[in-house]
Amino acid sequence: MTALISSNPLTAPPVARRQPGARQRSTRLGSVFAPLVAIVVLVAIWQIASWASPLRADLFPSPVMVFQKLPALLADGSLVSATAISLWRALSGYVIAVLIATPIALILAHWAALRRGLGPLVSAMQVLPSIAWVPAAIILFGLSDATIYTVLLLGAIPSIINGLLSGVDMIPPQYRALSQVLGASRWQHIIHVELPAALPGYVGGLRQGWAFAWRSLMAAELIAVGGSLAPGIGSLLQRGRDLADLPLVMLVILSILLVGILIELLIFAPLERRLLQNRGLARAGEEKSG
Amino acid sequence: MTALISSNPLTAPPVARRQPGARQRSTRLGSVFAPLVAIVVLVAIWQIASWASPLRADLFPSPVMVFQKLPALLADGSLVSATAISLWRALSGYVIAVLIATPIALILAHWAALRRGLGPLVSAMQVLPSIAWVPAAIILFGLSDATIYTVLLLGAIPSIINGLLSGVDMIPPQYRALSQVLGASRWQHIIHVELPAALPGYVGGLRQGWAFAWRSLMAAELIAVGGSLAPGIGSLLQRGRDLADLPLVMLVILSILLVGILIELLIFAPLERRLLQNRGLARAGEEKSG
Amino acid sequence: MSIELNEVSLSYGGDELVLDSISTQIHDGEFVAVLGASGCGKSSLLNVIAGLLPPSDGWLQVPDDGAAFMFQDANLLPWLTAAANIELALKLCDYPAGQRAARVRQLLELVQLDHAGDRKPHELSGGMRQRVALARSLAQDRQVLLMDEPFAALDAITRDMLHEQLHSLWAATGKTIVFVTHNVREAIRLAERILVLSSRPGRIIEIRRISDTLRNDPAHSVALADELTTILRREQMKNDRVDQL
Amino acid sequence: MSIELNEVSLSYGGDELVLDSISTQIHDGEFVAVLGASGCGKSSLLNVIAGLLPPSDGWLQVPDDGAAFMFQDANLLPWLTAAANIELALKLCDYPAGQRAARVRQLLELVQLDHAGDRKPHELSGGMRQRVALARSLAQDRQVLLMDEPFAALDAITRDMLHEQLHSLWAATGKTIVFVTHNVREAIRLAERILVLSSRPGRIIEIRRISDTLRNDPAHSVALADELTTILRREQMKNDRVDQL
Amino acid sequence: EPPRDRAAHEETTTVPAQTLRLGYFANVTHAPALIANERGLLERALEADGTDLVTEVFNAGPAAIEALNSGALDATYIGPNPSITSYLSSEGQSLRIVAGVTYGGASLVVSEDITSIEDLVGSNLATPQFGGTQDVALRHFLKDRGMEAEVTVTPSSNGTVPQLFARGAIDGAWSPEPYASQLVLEYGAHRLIDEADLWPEGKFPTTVLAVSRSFLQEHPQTVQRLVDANAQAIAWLNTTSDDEQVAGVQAGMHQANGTSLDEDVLRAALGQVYFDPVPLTSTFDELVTHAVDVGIGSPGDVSGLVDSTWVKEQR
Ligand SMILES: Nc1ncnc2c1ncn2[C@@H]1O[C@H](COP(=O)(O)OP(=O)(O)OP(=O)(O)O)[C@@H](O)[C@H]1O
Ligand SMILES: Nc1ncnc2c1ncn2[C@@H]1O[C@H](COP(=O)(O)OP(=O)(O)OP(=O)(O)O)[C@@H](O)[C@H]1O
Ligand SMILES: [Mg+2]
Ligand SMILES: [Mg+2]
Repeated sequence: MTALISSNPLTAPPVARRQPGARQRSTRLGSVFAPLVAIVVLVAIWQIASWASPLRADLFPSPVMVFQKLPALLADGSLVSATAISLWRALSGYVIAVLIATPIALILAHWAALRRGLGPLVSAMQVLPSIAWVPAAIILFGLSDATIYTVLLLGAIPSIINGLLSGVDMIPPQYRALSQVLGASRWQHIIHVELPAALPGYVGGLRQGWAFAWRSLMAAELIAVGGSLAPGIGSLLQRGRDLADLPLVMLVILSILLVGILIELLIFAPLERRLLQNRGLARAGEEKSG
Repeated sequence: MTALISSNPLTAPPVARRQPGARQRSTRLGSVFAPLVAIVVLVAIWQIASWASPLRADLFPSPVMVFQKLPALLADGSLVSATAISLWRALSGYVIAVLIATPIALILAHWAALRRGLGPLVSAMQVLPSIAWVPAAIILFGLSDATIYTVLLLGAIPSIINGLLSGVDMIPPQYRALSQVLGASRWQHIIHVELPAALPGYVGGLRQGWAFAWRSLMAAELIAVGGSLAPGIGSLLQRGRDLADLPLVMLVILSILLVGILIELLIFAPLERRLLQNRGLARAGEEKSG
Repeated sequence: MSIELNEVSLSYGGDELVLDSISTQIHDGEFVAVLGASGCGKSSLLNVIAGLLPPSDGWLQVPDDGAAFMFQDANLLPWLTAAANIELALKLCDYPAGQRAARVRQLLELVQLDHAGDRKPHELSGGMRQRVALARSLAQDRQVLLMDEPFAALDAITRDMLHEQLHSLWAATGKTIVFVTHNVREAIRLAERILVLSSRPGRIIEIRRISDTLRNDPAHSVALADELTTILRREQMKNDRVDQL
Repeated sequence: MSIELNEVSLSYGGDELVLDSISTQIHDGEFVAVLGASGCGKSSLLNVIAGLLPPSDGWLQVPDDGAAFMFQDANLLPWLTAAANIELALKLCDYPAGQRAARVRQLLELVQLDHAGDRKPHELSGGMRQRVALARSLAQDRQVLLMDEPFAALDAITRDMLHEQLHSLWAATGKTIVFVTHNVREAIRLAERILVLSSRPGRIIEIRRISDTLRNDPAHSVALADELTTILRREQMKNDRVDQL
Repeated sequence: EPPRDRAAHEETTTVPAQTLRLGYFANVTHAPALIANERGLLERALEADGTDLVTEVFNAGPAAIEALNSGALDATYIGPNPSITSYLSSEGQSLRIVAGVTYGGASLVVSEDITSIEDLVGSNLATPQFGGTQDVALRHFLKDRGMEAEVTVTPSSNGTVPQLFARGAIDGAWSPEPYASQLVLEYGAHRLIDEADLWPEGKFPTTVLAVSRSFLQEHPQTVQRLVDANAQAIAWLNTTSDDEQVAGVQAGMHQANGTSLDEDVLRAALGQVYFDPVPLTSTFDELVTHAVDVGIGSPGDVSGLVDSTWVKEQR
């Protein structure tokens, strides 16, 4: 038995030469639409569940109830300003965290004794809940943004360090041999070989670091709700709980999800895609171009 | 100019054949002693800082003050039992999270449309603070361990999914070609090729997932501090904060760090080391055996 | 069970054609060698036949149980020992579990690696890795066997020995074998038919059928080798001229 | 500036010796080939000389500016184009920045890859990768050049051309070149001296000096090739016997 | 006239509950709950009907309300404001207040350089929680005096306030007991305003006993037992000596979650609060008005929130 290539499950059907441009554009559109479709489906499920559920409306608000609350929150600007404040804090803090964590990770990667000594400590610090830092941060910095940034940094840095370290660990040893043979100084080795080689693993660490940064920020924003510190979205979430206002809680959750999706779609996914394509890899489930 | 190999910076000095056994043993001892040394150094710095600092002793307790509190806490068993309870919850919840997240990640990795739709959502969920789930979890499960586990799982699962996904993304495409050529079914490809190939990246994700699990647990344990929900170490931390009892806060932090270090030294570090050695890699800063 | 290529073309994304209208038919049990300069598209052609790359144009027909394939770069799984790499191929072919260990040992012996079965790929030399890959491709019990420069990293003696093994395996099983090589004499020694590819784009510029009489006559086969080399050299010089324009 | 090995032994962790008491001296400007069966320890020896592996026993003396090295498996950085891979070597040698681009082009031309400079390694064929690695090793301006099977993946014509290039480069610069090959005729064609290694453990079992007259006399060089092949075959059969015991 | 849930259901046969799940905080303002548990008053009262007691200890109001809503709790000691917000947002479905517990015990404590209300201009004052009882009280207090623009209100958790105060990041706090007394005794603050002075009779609710509405309808007998035990505990607290009171509360807190408070702070805190089982119906309207005044929460009718029939009957 033989099979024409089109009927052979191993291969794609014979097709005319494709226009790579058109294909890529449709993929990019898809990467924005697909999550939208997912969200619409989820909201529909939520609406149906809230109809079907025997729970009181104030305990399980329907999407309609939640979105009815939206205009008021948008009108007084509190949701938008809280999101903006938190986003700014998270992004700026995150950049600082990356700038601090990267050299520390490189030092740990190159100084065996230090890594043996501090490596487990770094992993353990990752496990420490952010609120554990709050008392110390307050004593040092009072009610200032510095306190919030301290909590955020301490939450994000260990995770980024670990991400880069595990990226470095996975570098094939022959790249180190290559550096040595090419006569690279340690510094040149780091810049030209180690960092780019560790990049795919590092980006994974960066994504997790971002999650840690954001979640630590939420914890830090509970220190003070309003007052001298501008209220972020974490404060708004706490306020929703305090006022037993589940629609508000839901709106905050949705805002956070929205921010998360946007950051993923605008920053991490394209970064990762470019990086992988650059080395002839492809994100699982996405076809290689060409 | 020539150089004897011993004086050549590129190479190690000529030495008699080494006994690999002895070397490895000393490395393993070192991996326990080095963090201990690091801790001793840090405690010493802390003691000196508390002497030098102008802050009141109750705001910046010295290590001595903190450890004076230890006997009382150990005597009434609350620290040990809280740690044990949290550790049990975290470990069991984490195992469940891994068991749930792994198949989801594999489905996402193999179903392109689903990944495009839900992938960004998973990343966004990673960013959602754990307390956001608390109201919903309580309403669904009341005051039971189920509530705590729900918060923990929702905290840990997205991170493990992302870890495995980025591990899968980094699999060289020729392994996929190999599976195809060997006639592996999709399932065989996953078991025999994809999972082992993704393992190094996955272990990184597992470590971060553990951190998320533990931190989410701490948030969940703030719901209730006694009664039918056994008080975990998160509750103890909250008690310390509520009473502005900094020595207690410090002791809790140290206990969490200790647990983190032990989990790292007993589980993740050996796992990672074995894994890397298995493929001819070595943790940066650690020499290859042989 | 024959393989048929009809006007198969291939390009990797860009404008440049790598394979240009390749048409040929390889009948059941035939032993075919593909010759060509480095980078002319030999591996690409093999990948198309194996179904690993879809052609950009044209169509092809292959046996629908696929083909055993030996990659140019060994492509061993780094977390498995040499033996386990071979065993995996057996497992995925549903080779009876009880007989696998024995078969693995047999295959390792065939490629003279019986002492290195429990080493990981990173503990093997380049030639040893290639031999493990060879053993793995033989482990797959398929009618078609595609091999991409199976002996490139091997010394003459080992290579001679493996040539014999491959030849007797072919004679015994009647497999259809397509193998890529850059070694003209190797092609003449093993193949029944030689396809010569041009470079940029890869086209079939020469097809030679080699009879057993020719193969066993040293003078004739040296002459043929010289002739093929001349063809290849002319082809390459044409390309160089194109570059200089 | 000579290389000296004194009773150098090597084992990878286990008990088995891979190199056993290798002693030799390679003087400045010499062109040496290392011959041996697959897996006999040729790459290991080169790694020891390059300082990438410390010997388990014995000592060696090498020029203290290290050596240029061409790896058996190309070892290109996958995120850099072919040209950028070569340029990196220039950069790390402190080659003047302004002249780098020109030098890269020159080197790419030397290995006949002037059309493929902007491709990533995964877009190159096996032989093209090896040629990029060759160009990169030539980019490093070192007195000593160590090459691990530099031409194994190349077709005869490309190989011929590169043989000539390498020879004239050696003649022009007076570099000390040590290269590993499994091709006896290649060794005779290029080297001034051939070291033959035995297998398991790797010992120097034969040293041959090749004069220009011998090299240019076809009959003599074929005879030498046959002789060396016989030595290698005898060696390998000895090993097989050991295995069968 | 509040709706008579109980009257409506008395004709249908109701039985005592199998178990009563009760929430409370390990805190001075929950002293009657602590005493009722520690002295076994509640357990004994419920035993008569064969009802088991399960207690849950909480940190903060929201979780307790969420638990009550989910049915994981039947009743809880809680602050008046969380009860009000829950009552309003569920349109009266969620809970009823069946008894008073603690009154008073919130004050504005400030650093020593603030000696008069005028000195508050330009200061930064903390409250335990946005929209909480003390937060509303402070904002209302400022609004009444037209000072809301001159004072920064910083809601921050009770445990954080001492650290902020010690560092000078805040100038004072409108805190409940024992935190107010702790600031006075351990951090050198002084009491500028006792909230009691702002209320008629000096009484404003700090803790109340809330029962979920469904439980109230299904198990009125058990609710009665609970209210009675609460009254007993309050009676004990109001008649016993100071030392015994302190010791009892201390033991109750320790039993609840291992907390123990400094003796002096505890003594001072207990001196600031009153215990009374009668719920002050009138104050709830005012609490809502205050909140709406300062722009927190939505106006609503809380007339049905307090069901004072339980306590009256006991008398
Ligand atoms: N990292 C390693 N760990 C253990 N054994 C190794 C390692 N690298 C090489 N070996 C072993 O050392 C021996 C010599 O290997 P080497 O790579 O030097 O051979 P070679 O002469 O270069 O062979 P080839 O011509 O096939 O490249 C082989 O038996 C191989 O299995
Ligand atoms: N993934 C790819 N993307 C773009 N171009 C590619 C890719 N793979 C191969 N090529 C190009 O296709 C051409 C043919 O490559 P192929 O690997 O088929 O050559 P080959 O004949 O096997 O050469 P060799 O003998 O050196 O292995 C080369 O010019 C190469 O640069
Ligand atoms: Mg090829
Ligand atoms: Mg080698």
